[in-house]
Amino acid sequence: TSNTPENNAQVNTNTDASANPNAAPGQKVVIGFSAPAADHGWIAAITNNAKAQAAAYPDVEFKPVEAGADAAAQRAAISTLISQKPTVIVMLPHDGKELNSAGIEAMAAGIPVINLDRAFPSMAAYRLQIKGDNFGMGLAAGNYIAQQLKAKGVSAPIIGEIPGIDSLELTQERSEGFKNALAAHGFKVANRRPAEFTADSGQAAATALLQALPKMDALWNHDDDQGIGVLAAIKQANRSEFFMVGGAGSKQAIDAISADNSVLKATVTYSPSMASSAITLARLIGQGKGMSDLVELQVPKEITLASETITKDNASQYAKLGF
Amino acid sequence: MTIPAPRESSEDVVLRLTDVVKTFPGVRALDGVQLEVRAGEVHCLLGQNGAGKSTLIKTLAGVHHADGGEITWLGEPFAPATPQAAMRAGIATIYQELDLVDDLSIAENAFLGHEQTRFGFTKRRSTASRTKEILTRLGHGEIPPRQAVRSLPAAGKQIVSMARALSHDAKLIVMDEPSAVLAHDEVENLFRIIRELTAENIAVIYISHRLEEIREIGDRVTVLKDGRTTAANLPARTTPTRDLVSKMTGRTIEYVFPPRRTLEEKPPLLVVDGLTREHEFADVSLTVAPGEIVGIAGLVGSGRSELLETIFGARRPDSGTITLDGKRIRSLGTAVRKGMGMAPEERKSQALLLDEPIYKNMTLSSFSGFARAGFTDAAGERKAAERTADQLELRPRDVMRPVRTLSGGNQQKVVVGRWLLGDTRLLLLDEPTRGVDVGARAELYQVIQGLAENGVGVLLVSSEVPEVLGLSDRVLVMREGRMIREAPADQIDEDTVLDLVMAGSLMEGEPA
Amino acid sequence: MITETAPPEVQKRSQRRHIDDNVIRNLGLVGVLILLIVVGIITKPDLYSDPTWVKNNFLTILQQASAIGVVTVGMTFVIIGGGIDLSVGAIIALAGVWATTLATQSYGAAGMIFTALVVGICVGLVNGVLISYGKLVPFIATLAMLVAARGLAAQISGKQTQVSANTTINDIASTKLLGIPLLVWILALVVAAGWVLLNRTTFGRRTVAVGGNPEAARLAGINIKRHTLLLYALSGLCCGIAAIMLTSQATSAQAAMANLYELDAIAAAIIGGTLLSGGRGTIIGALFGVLVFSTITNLFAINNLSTEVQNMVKGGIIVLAVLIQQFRFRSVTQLLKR
Amino acid sequence: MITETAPPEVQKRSQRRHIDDNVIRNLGLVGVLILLIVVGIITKPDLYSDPTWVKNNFLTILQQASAIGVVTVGMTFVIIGGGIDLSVGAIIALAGVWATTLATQSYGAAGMIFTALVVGICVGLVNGVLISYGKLVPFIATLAMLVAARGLAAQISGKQTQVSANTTINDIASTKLLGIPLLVWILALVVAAGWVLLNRTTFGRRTVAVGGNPEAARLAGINIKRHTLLLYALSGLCCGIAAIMLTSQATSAQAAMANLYELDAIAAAIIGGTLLSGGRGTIIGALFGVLVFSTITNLFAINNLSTEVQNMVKGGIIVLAVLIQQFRFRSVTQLLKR
Ligand SMILES: Nc1ncnc2c1ncn2[C@@H]1O[C@H](COP(=O)(O)OP(=O)(O)OP(=O)(O)O)[C@@H](O)[C@H]1O
Ligand SMILES: Nc1ncnc2c1ncn2[C@@H]1O[C@H](COP(=O)(O)OP(=O)(O)OP(=O)(O)O)[C@@H](O)[C@H]1O
Ligand SMILES: O[C@@H]1[C@@H](O)[C@H](O)OC[C@H]1O
Ligand SMILES: [Mg+2]
Ligand SMILES: [Mg+2]
Repeated sequence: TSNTPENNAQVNTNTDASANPNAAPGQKVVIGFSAPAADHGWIAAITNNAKAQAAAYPDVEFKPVEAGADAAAQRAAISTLISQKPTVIVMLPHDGKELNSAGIEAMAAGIPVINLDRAFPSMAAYRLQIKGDNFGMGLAAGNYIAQQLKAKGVSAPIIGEIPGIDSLELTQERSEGFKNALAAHGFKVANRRPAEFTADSGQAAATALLQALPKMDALWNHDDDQGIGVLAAIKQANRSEFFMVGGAGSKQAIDAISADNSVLKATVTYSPSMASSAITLARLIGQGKGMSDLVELQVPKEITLASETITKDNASQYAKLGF
Repeated sequence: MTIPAPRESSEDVVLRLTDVVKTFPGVRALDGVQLEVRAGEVHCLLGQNGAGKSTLIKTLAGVHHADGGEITWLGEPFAPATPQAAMRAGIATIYQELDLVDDLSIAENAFLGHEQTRFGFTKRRSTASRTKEILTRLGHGEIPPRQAVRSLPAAGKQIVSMARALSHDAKLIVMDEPSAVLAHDEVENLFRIIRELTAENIAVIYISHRLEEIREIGDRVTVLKDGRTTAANLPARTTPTRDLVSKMTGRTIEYVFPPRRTLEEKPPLLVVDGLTREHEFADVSLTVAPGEIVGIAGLVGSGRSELLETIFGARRPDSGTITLDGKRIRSLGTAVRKGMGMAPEERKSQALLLDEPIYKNMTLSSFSGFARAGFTDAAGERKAAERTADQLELRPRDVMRPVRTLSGGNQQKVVVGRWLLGDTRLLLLDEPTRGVDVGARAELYQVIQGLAENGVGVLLVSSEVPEVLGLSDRVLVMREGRMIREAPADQIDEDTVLDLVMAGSLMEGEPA
Repeated sequence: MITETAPPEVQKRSQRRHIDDNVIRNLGLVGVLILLIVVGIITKPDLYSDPTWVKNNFLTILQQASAIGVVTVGMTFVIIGGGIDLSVGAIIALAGVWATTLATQSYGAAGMIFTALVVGICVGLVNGVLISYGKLVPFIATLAMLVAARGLAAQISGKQTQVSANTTINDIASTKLLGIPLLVWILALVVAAGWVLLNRTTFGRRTVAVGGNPEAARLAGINIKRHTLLLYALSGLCCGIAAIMLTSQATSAQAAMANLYELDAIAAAIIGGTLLSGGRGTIIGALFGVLVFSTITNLFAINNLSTEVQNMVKGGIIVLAVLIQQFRFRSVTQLLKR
Repeated sequence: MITETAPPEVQKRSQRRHIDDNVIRNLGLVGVLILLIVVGIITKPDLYSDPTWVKNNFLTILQQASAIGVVTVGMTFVIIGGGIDLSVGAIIALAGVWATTLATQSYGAAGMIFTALVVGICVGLVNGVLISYGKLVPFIATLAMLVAARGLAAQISGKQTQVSANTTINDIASTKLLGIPLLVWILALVVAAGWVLLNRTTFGRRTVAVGGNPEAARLAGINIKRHTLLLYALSGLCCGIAAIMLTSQATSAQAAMANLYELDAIAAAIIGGTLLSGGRGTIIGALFGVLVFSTITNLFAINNLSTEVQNMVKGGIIVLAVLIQQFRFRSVTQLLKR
């Protein structure tokens, strides 16, 4: 999110072989990597994390291919990648369903696929799926908001929601989770203005939302990057009667939460650190190793990160994880 | 070819062109032009369509740059780099294609490019009042300078073009076919202005295809043919027409109408009854028989074009009926299907696909007829077009050429030719010879008459009264949207028509 | 010298008519705006019963229209001049990103504003050179620029959202003058300047000439190439201004900002009566076009319409707006002709 | 009946000349294509030394061009006919989504194809009616449709990516005929049909006439309203075909699919020599335009350029391509005229 260069805390630097036998250099692994072109901070962080994690292993050769602007372009890029026969492929697809066939194609060519974040519907399309929990993220945000409101004794709260790009399935899942959590407490969303994961669109959506809800009790904004604009809009409208929950867990958001000087009181994580984990696990899969803390000899098939709720109380713990 | 040397090498020669050459890719538009213009004279340029007249004046105006030869202006070598340079040197030009901006006001058009400004802001009031002065001088003080040019009819636009030329402090004013869109009285007005200008010792280069005009206003004539001067400084009033025409065309064409035929009585082909369109024309009734040429005379703005377009189905009448061969015409589609054709007034904007080849333009209304199951028959179309091109003596005869490369007269032939291809039974012609040179004009007359001989009915609109009288079997006179007179062509003369058209109010009681 | 002969009447009716074309068109748009507000009142009477809210809402609509409004003014000039500028959104992104690099921010607000404006003008000049001297079709030249400028913006920003740490810049969006947001003042200023430039200066009159009849403009001695160049530079300048406005609103800039502004600006200009083929258009109309769009967004927001319904309805409203406008246009013109 | 007149020398020469304008334009594009491939060979000699890879790569380029190529054929007709269609991407999305609802899928492949085509044609007809009978500017009418159709597509799909369970449909993308992908055959077929339609049928002639000079076309008895309607329906049909092709490639459809296809298709058509103002254009040129874009993408992919660099370079290549084309165009024409 920020334009401050700094050390990347999202990378696993625990590569000391004495403490961690898996860290010992093994056979060489070529990791092909494909993710959509970054148009906002989270995706940019994904690519950066993957690259940095790969660089931390001397036995890993990182082969990123640009996935272009849409699913079709990414399919073409994957075809090119397959023909170059990497040991494993880590892929964050434009759309899991649209690239399912590309996953199958790679697996059929004998290349294990690590499906990152946006899920392939077919189990045959991946060796490992590691993703965030979109539904759970909405759930976490909803639960936090409900608890706070209950604690304040608000009975019929007015709740706003600013999702990201509305045509994406992940947005639908988040909103679904949010709705479910609120419904459990008898609450509902009063107004929902989608933005586009960018700060300027966040500002525009928030301005419209604030205008539509002259009084509000709580607001969930799905993405901390667009949240920069959302917070700006709130400030410009001079509003402070509500509290806000963010999404993803950017550095900027975590700092603001711990500083506690704005309406932003919490954020629910959806961390791009999953890209680092994907690289680490891809290496293990490539070398045929398992996760050393587990009994299983191989890496499991599915990992879903839990969406954690960062508040003022635990912000210090997460500070280094903000992207 | 011998060119008569200038009779006197007086100092009052303001402009002299020697061996000027200008080539466009593939065309040598000017191929050794000699021209000498004196202060205070009206020097006429004569030449067939495509002879290079417009190219010549554009070279003078700094629009084109000569590839060879020499131009002296006021005794100095002259090679204007831009139109602005030419204007600053004192040469103002009224171009053939109207060069106005529809959405600017009359005053803004008059001063476009040399706006009166203060710190980049236009001085609107003084621009308007100066324009008003010029318009008044042009005899049109009633035109409001702040009105948009868009709302003016063609004649009004021509006046604005003149106003623009006069807005410069010019020593030479070049006029490229200024009279083409003007009606008779407007031309008289134009001549009055020209005489005032020359009285102030301003030189005028005047281009027109109408020989009578050159006789009336011109002092000397220079003739161009194929980009070359074939005769220079002929006396405008006394040089016999035969000589002028042969210098222009290399042939001797009699500038006369084909002999009148005798018509047999036939039931009418077209019957128009009580046709009315608000603000355009009212209660017009007329008939055209097969093989008959009916001419409509009238002033510019009298609503003739609108009448033709309405008969053709291109405009919806408020009331009245149009019947062709007993069948009601209610739409343009039926009109065309039933054998009606129209050559509209504005060739370029209303009739031609300039970048398409001649043959496709000729078959624009009949290509479906050539087609089989929706597939066009290019070879068939080309053959037919070639036949028509022969019939019309189209030059060049090559039907693959884009129409854009043809001269005005030949473009007009293409438009007329279009309706020779289908089985057209009624042809509506709106100003068919506007901008067409003497030679081509005579050919067009032949074609029109030939059509009539083959049984085609022709309804002709022309602002040139002699043309209406010479070509038609029957003449209708229209004024302010009403038919005020109908007579067989041999029972009405030019003066009567002009009286009717202009001093029409005196004739109000006259039977229609 | 001046002889007054009875002139033939070449000129007849209605000199009012031309001016009215535009006025009536704009009236049509005002009608559409009123209609949208009426729908708002009917659907949300509770909100509209609070005068403070109504005032705020009005200012919000204007404020949200401000950046795109500025861009539309530039776009209107380009279109009247016979061109089109597909790169406006990309120029904003590039100018915004450039103005918010750490290096630029170190020069303070003035440095940031200066950078945004210069970047805007320079990109506009490149467009102009490609089009007037390189003879590229405007659509293609500015499309290429769209792609390239967003690419460069991504490169410069490292695909990160660049936060503005400059409070002067960030405060622009929240400052009010005489109760009216500064951003709205900027829009008003740009619109006024645009109006004067178009209607009261040689530059504006020549723009109409260049777009309406380039051949005539050339024959009148206007340097069409240079003028075209200036038009794109003007559009670039407007983008630079808009970049600052947006950066201030979002307190940040990034390569994907002002996404699809080109379509919005072109649509607003056309709805406002600008001819896509050039030679005709009005600044006031363009402003109304922008306001129609921003009022639609506002109406959707207060009614909490879902994106998909929003889009369907929006398509319908656009069609309706143009039809209403046409309808009024024709009938009133007819009336005047009587 | 048929008289064979010996054509004069002049005729032959000028006959060639007229046709050559287009041929030379296309030659220019072929030159650009070759240049792109040469750059590919220079930058990736290892890949290009493998004949199988080269063949496959060639087919991949064609395959990637297939859907957008089909859309561009329709777009070319619309533009030649004096219009523009901004809604193509949205129509594809709507047709694709509609064809992949569970209900439609239950009718099998034929039902899905039928649905996509009918949806495409119908939306095209609505565009056409708005433009020819509603007298809306094409830009605005199809922009409104863009917004509305994507909205409807989102509504129908519930914003979910709809997976196609139909193997017949899904197999289209992987089937080869005579070693050439079926999708490429479809493109070839559409291009051939488009060429014949434009150059050999009365429909094509009317299209050129309506776009080149609508008034002349009308006065020649052509029903321009009906023809305009048909042009948009044709574009809609092409979108329907493309929807099936894309659905098969992605084995799914969703409301955001074919994003910004309108810009790509318009750009390809213009680069291929179609005049944005109507009346002139070629199908083969449009195809080359599409191929240039898809070859650029391929070149970037094999060189693994980062997106931001890609975009910057792409902007440059587009400009260069048009310049090369113009340059060749002029100089060769000059040569031929000698
Ligand atoms: N810009 C141009 N490019 C190519 N050829 C041109 C151009 N302008 C004129 N020509 C050609 O030059 C020749 C002379 O044309 P010009 O317009 O000077 O004729 P003109 O004597 O004015 O004819 P008209 O009486 O029909 O106006 C014609 O063959 C014409 O086609
Ligand atoms: N000053 C004017 N302002 C607006 N419209 C005008 C003006 N003068 C004339 N008109 C319109 O022009 C039309 C007639 O013009 P037009 O010159 O086409 O008539 P015409 O008889 O066909 O003459 P021509 O045969 O020379 O074309 C009328 O409909 C009239 O409304
Ligand atoms: O692009 C998305 C990102 O912005 C969001 O915050 O998390 C999920 C990602 O896929
Ligand atoms: Mg001429
Ligand atoms: Mg007329």
